[in-house]
Amino acid sequence: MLNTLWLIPILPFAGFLLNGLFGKRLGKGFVTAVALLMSFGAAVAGTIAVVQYHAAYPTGARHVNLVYNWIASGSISADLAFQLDPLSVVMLMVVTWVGFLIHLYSVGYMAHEDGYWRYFAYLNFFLSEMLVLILGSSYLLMFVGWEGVGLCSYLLIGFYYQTDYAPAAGKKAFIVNRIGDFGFLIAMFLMFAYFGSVDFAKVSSIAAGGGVEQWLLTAICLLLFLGACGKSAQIPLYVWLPDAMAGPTPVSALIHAATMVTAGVYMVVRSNALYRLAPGAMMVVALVGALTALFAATIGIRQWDIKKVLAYSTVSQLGFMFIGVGVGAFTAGIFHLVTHAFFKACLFLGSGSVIHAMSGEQDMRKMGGLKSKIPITYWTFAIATYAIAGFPPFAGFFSKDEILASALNNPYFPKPFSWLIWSLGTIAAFCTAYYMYRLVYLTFFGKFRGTHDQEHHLHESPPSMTIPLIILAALSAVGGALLGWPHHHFLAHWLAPIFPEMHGVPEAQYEISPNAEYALMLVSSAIAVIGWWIARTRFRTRGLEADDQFAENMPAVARGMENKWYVDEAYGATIVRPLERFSRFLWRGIDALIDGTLALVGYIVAAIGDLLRFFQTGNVRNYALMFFLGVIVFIWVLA
Amino acid sequence: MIEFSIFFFFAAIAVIFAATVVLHRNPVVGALSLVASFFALAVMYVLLEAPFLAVLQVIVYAGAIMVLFLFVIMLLNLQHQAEPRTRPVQQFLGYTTSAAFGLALVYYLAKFGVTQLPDGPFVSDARTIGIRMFEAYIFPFEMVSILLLAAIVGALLLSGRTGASGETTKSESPAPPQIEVAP
Amino acid sequence: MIPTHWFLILSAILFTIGVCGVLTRKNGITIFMCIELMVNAVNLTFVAYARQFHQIHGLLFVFFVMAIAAAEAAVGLAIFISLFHHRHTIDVDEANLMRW
Amino acid sequence: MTNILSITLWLPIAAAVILLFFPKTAATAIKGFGLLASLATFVASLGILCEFQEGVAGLQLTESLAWIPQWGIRYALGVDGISLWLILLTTLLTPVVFLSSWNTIHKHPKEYVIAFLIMEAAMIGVFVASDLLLFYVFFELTLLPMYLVIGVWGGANRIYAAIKFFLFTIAGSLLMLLGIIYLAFAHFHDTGVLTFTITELYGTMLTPHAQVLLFFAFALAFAIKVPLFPLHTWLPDAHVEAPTGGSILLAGVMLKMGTYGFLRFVLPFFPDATAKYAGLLIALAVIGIVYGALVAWVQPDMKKLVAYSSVSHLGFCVLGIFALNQTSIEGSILQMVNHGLSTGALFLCVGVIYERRHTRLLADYGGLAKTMPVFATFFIIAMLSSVGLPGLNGFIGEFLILAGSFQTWPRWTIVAATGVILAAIYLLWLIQRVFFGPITNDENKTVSEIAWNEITALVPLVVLMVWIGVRPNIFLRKMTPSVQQLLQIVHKTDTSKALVAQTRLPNPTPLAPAVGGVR
Amino acid sequence: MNLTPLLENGWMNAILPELILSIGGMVLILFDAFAPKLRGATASLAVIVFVAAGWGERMVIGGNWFGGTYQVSGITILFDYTFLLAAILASLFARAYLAREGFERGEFYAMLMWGTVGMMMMAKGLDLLIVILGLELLSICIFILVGFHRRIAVSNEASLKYFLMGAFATGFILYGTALFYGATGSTNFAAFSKYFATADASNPLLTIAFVLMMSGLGFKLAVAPFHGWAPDVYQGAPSPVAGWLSVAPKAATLIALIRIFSSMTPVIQQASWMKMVAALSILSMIIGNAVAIAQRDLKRMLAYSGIAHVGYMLIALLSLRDESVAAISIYVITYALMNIGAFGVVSMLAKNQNDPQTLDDIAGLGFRRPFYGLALTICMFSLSGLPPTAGFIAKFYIFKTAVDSGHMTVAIIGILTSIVSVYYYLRVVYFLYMKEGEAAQTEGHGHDAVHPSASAFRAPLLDADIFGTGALVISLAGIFAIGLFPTPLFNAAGAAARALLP
Repeated sequence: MLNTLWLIPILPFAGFLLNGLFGKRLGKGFVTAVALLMSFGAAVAGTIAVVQYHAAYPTGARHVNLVYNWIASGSISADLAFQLDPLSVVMLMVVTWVGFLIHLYSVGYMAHEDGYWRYFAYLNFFLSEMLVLILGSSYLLMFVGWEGVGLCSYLLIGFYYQTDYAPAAGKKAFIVNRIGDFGFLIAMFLMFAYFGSVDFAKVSSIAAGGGVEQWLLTAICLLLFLGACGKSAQIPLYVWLPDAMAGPTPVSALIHAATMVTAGVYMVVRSNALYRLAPGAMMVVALVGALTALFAATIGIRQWDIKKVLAYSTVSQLGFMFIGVGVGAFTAGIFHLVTHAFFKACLFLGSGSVIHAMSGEQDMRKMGGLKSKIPITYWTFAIATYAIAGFPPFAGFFSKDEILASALNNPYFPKPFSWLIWSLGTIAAFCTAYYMYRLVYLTFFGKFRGTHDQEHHLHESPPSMTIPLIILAALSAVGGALLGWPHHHFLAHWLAPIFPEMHGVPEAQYEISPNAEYALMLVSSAIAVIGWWIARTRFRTRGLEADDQFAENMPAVARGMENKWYVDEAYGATIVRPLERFSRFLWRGIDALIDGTLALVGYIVAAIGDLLRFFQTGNVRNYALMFFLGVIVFIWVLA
Repeated sequence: MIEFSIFFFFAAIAVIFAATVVLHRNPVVGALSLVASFFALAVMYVLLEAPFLAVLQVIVYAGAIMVLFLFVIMLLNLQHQAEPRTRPVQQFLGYTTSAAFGLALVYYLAKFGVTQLPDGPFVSDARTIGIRMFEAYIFPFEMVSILLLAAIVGALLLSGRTGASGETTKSESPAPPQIEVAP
Repeated sequence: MIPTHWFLILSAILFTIGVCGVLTRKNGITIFMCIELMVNAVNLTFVAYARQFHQIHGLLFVFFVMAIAAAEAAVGLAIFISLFHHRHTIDVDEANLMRW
Repeated sequence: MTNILSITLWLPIAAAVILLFFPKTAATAIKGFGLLASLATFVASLGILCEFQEGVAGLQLTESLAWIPQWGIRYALGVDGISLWLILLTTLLTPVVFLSSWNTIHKHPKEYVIAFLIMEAAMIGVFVASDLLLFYVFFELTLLPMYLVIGVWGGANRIYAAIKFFLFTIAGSLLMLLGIIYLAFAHFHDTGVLTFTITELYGTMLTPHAQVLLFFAFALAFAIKVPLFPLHTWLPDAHVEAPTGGSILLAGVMLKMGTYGFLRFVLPFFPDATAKYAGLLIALAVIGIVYGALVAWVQPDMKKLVAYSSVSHLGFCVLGIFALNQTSIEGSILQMVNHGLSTGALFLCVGVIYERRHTRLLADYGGLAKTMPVFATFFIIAMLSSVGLPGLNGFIGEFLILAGSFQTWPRWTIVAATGVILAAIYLLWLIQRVFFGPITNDENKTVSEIAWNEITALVPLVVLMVWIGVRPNIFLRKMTPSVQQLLQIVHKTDTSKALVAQTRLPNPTPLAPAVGGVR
Repeated sequence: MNLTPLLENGWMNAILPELILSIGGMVLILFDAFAPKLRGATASLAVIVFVAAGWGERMVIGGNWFGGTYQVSGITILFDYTFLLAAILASLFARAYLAREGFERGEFYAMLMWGTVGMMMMAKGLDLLIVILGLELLSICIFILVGFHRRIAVSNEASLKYFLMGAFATGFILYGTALFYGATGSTNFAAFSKYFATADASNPLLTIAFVLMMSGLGFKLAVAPFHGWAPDVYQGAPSPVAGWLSVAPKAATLIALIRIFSSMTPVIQQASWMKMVAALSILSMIIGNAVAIAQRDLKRMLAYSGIAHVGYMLIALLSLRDESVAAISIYVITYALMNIGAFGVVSMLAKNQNDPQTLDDIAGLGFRRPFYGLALTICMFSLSGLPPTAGFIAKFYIFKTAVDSGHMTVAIIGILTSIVSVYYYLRVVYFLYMKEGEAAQTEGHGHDAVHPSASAFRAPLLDADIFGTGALVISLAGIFAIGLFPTPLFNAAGAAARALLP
């Protein structure tokens, strides 16, 4: 398996081709079989590969499987090669297995949709591209996957293409991602220009070797981070993710929560050698992460669309991950990535189950009291909520706590800055607990607020949907403790080989004094509990009234939160529309000016012709005079 | 001295009658003035020791060509047609430019024209001319015959009435549609 | 002996008068007469130079010019007659069917 | 077969001559014959590919006959890595054109087919000519059929477009003609040999002044053809008014005659002037990239949108050429092919729906993915290729161009890279407007799905898009030696060597010259 | 009295073509007078005579004749062929025209023949006397040919204009000749050469003489500003005549000019008389091309384009080298093929002479009359100098000569005006193929596909007179032959030119 790593992405790709070309004709059974088989195959193949890898490289060295030399031109050379190293392994496991679960879930969820074959084709395609992203051995190949998942995201968001909003949301996602990709591209150009390669190992060994200019490292890191901002929905490019909820819910779970959006975090961790050498860039990463975490959380507080709440929570949690990688706690970042994949996938799938039960209704104001109607959904959802809110000993507690602890104790930044990051993160964590419980209480408690029809149709989801929920809930519950018990940190141990030793740079897995750590754990738990308590008091019984009250008390804030702080509008007013006006000006103005100038030349020539034409009076005496004048002038000039 | 007086007298005649051609509005008067002017030129040829040419001038020009002119004028009954004065710009430019041209020409001719005359007589009688003509100039001379033939044929052709010989009656109805635009 | 350039000047004057007539008259036949005047002026020049050089060539040239003038006169007058048939005038200003 | 180039070149013309004797009314026979002839030409051009020797820098498969010996003009043909793929692109796109217009040309089919065959021959001629004057003859010869194609089979405003197209191009090329003559005579006075053979003219010593003038004479002609920014206004009109086939060949091949001209003539003939004015050309190219993209974005007419996108994409090609390094030039050549494929396919697709709905306004469409799913798939693939999605051809070209030019002109390259973003904006907008959303116009509900001939035309393009995207080395490998040789010629002079050696990046680190170019 | 005419041995061989043509003209007139029933055959007869003259060219003996006043050499033979080609094309086109107008008369062809004789004299004369005689013979014939269509006013008016201007210009030429005679004591080119080898370049009288002569010849060339007559005359003249008139006399005048110029070196350069030529060239190119844009009458347009073309030819004349002579001869031959061809199509498409041949009249003709449309298109492309037609080769040669001899400014102006010219030539093509004509609309054009029989019965090549079609085929074949394989012609012209210039 190790020398046929390319099989892992190829399997789902084959599924894509099969379903895409023949799925429509061969029917649902075929589509389901192919899709599940291929995703499961990828997961199994991946697992085998991981096992073999661990056996072959107990020290966690990098394994590369060269397929062929992809591009070679002048000083540019890039291989099509897949690699396995501890980081890839983590990602591979998360992506393939969570991916498979969501495929499974989709079988039930999408059963009655029109473009069933199309959906699974796209989903397989996504899986394959995501695997390219995480298995690629160079930035270029990562970029291939990076853009590929962007395309799948575009296609899947726009799955309901006959609506107005879905394709628009897909387009927005693609374009915003492209802005990030622009940064990624330039970063690669810099690497090619100065390092001569974009291979991960080469780049990181060159950087680790020292002597690389600071500005160059900072530039590369910031540009890569721009890419990460796009893909992982960080300020200022986060705007696409909430809109992306227009796609089917499993897609939101897989792409926009568990896997694709975390690619940015993966990339930063992948580039840890560069980042650790560029503390300025790390500062930016941490700050952007912290701000995003808080900013998105505040918006999440006052959304009614169940998926929108989860979307903002995703943005917020991604912010946490960036705090983690930004403060140099790369392990913590990955840790949170993994736990987040578990609980956020569970939450999204749970919300999908709710929506399924509600016959497609997504507005929480129409829900309420679902706890008894769909118990499995409720319980899995509740566990995942504990996890995201950071209740010990659920998964999110460990990862989030580790991030916040590292933020406060990191060896890179001055203390005030660390405090700032920490406090922003802590407030965001509080908000998280608050809005998540608001969601739970509005959805599952109180009275049912929907129509009679909806109430009549309420039902628990089929097993193909609940089984993934249960598995994910279980992982959300225990995943954190298994992977990252403080000071017995499995993940940290596993990932250690990917952080090269560098002279004069702090350790990637720096120690935090146990005292400080336990104190902070306490603070985190308290924050989660307080968040839960406030939400409970407000929403458990009063439901929507609490929201109304909030709007009465603080109308401006409420309206701001409701309208996502008017960021989309601001972008529209400051960037999109001026640019459009400018383009129109170019078209109607500059183009017309060029054409006009040339037309003017033409007209002048024609006018000269027309003017000279009137010397041709038809009168022979005039011709004679013209003749004679010519003679005179020539005599005058020449003689 | 006598030569000079003759020259000036006839030069004056030539110029005055030439001017009359230009200035007088009756074509008949113009034609007759031109004849007079040509006579004066014939005298000049005599002064220039070319008597044969002088005779030719009188016979061909004054005698034949100008008679032809007069004939046409009479034929077309133009002798009463006085032309109206119009097109002032054309007239003005015509006078001024030709005046400038004439002045320049006279100036340069006076300044750069030859002054030294060779000695000895200039043999230019009919015999000499004839011999030269039929010896060295035989080819152009023959070609002049073609020229004149062409002129005669052309004159016949152009002045003939429409529908005269050579033109079929078909021509009265315009444009037989032999070549037409295909549908 | 009269100096040659006197004749030349006379011929220049006559030529100029001819040109002037061509430019200022409207009667086609008069214009043509002016052209004849120009040609005669040229003849005078030729003859003057012929005497200057004691060369018979100039005189023969004049002979040919006369032939040319005769031929032109024949054709030209035919054209005028034809013109008159078409328009009942020989005012050249009227002949402006084609212009611009 | 040593005269495979001649065979490829004259096959279409022979077919056109034979076609003259077909009765006007036998439309199917005429089209079928045209298609067969173009396919035969394609097969012949595959012969070129087979005969082509990899790793040889200079012209191959050369043929040389005296044509006008008095002037040293030869019927000299040859192919190298720079022209090879462009020839194949030409021969590939012509059958595509015939296929795509199988059912759409009702007016004068005979003349249509003849015009396209002659155009094909002329375009092949442009790429295979290794005599400057022969090149010029073919360069001009392409204009006549294209003029007729636009003018006769074009849209409503076709006359304006056709004449504009013709005048723009001829204005440039006539000045170039003067330049060609001047160059030949400069060489003549230098060496005493009057020749127009390109390889012999390389290295002609020119005074700096003359070199600059000639540079601009040539560059103007090619810049109009490409078209480069301020001279681009003929392109949208010509594309919009041309029939589908005309647009495909115009965008697919004809524009490349400009970029090809830069590579083949401007760079090696005038290395000093190139070095001196590369910045200007790069600036124009980059402005064109951004400008074309922005203007494309606000077009209400989809053909115009694609046309302006060509301005943007060709800007990349010119950028790559004048960045003057191996990577960027190889990328540029590849991008010429890519653009031919992707924009050709886009125009074909636009033509497909235009034939069904007779409107090109975006506002008249919407929701077509419902009625024409297969077609939508093709369109989206073509769009993605054009956007530069990795895995498809467009990415390779753009990436190589940008990566290469970044080494010499980093600032401009960064600006140019925004074109990648903008491409996504306007092309996705196009897709969304045409295919997605609810069907608002009732006519769109009954549109028939794409027909067999159109699918047949599109499939090879799509296959190639993927192929180039996945295995670009197959294509790059063949051009490498030729580009290396070209760069040697260009860098021979001191000034340009200095320019390229010192990259424009501030403070190159000790690692800067690290070249990972291991093949 | 013992006359010994200056007739060298074999003189008849030297002027065999002239003799054939002169006598042929007379025979035709007699034929016309005595066998009026057989008028339909005059055209064929005329073509036979022209071909015979061409055959006669093969037997001419080179050298200087008639006491060094008449030169027969390669270049004169080349030009003779050009004149004959022009005349043959004109005759072929004229047949249908004359038949249509009811004017089938031998005189027409006789005039063509004598005019050709006149041109041959201009080309061969080594004495201004011969040149002027030839010029006059040509002029007389043109007066008659232009006015040949007596019935209609425009033809007569054209004749009048050409006559008055021609006679006026003759006056200037003669005066210039007289002044040169006064300076050199001769009108012979050999004497000129001797004189100008040592002449004082600053003598203003010489300059005046040059200006006068150049303007007179400029009239014949129809260069601006001596071009006034050209559009009117071309428009009014019968179309075949106009085509011939636009080419042959210009060719003859150019060869005469080359002789005159070469006899005047080096003064002609020292005295910067070439500036006048350059000015004429530039003015012609600008005025010709600019005004042609404003024309809608095809013949007028071609007239203005002709003015411009002479401008191009004069570019080559700026440098007196064998290259330039060869360039001019190539251009002239090419121009004969394409311009007479274009006029021929115009003539064949006309319903009758009174119809103005405007662009609208040919709208949509390209598809209705495919062969004529194609022919006119090719002529237009050739006129605009696009490869692979002869026009390109010719123009290329001109510009090559200009660049080679350093006349870059004029060359650039030439190129720029060429761009302008492309516009109006293309407009013809546009009307031919891209515009639906009125006739077509009323006749329901576009039903070709619906009623295939209508067009299927009509073989495109045979729907008109065989003569005109044959002439067009000759034109097109020539255009492509020169455009694709100019080498033989270059060889001939080059050799001829080297022989002409010392």
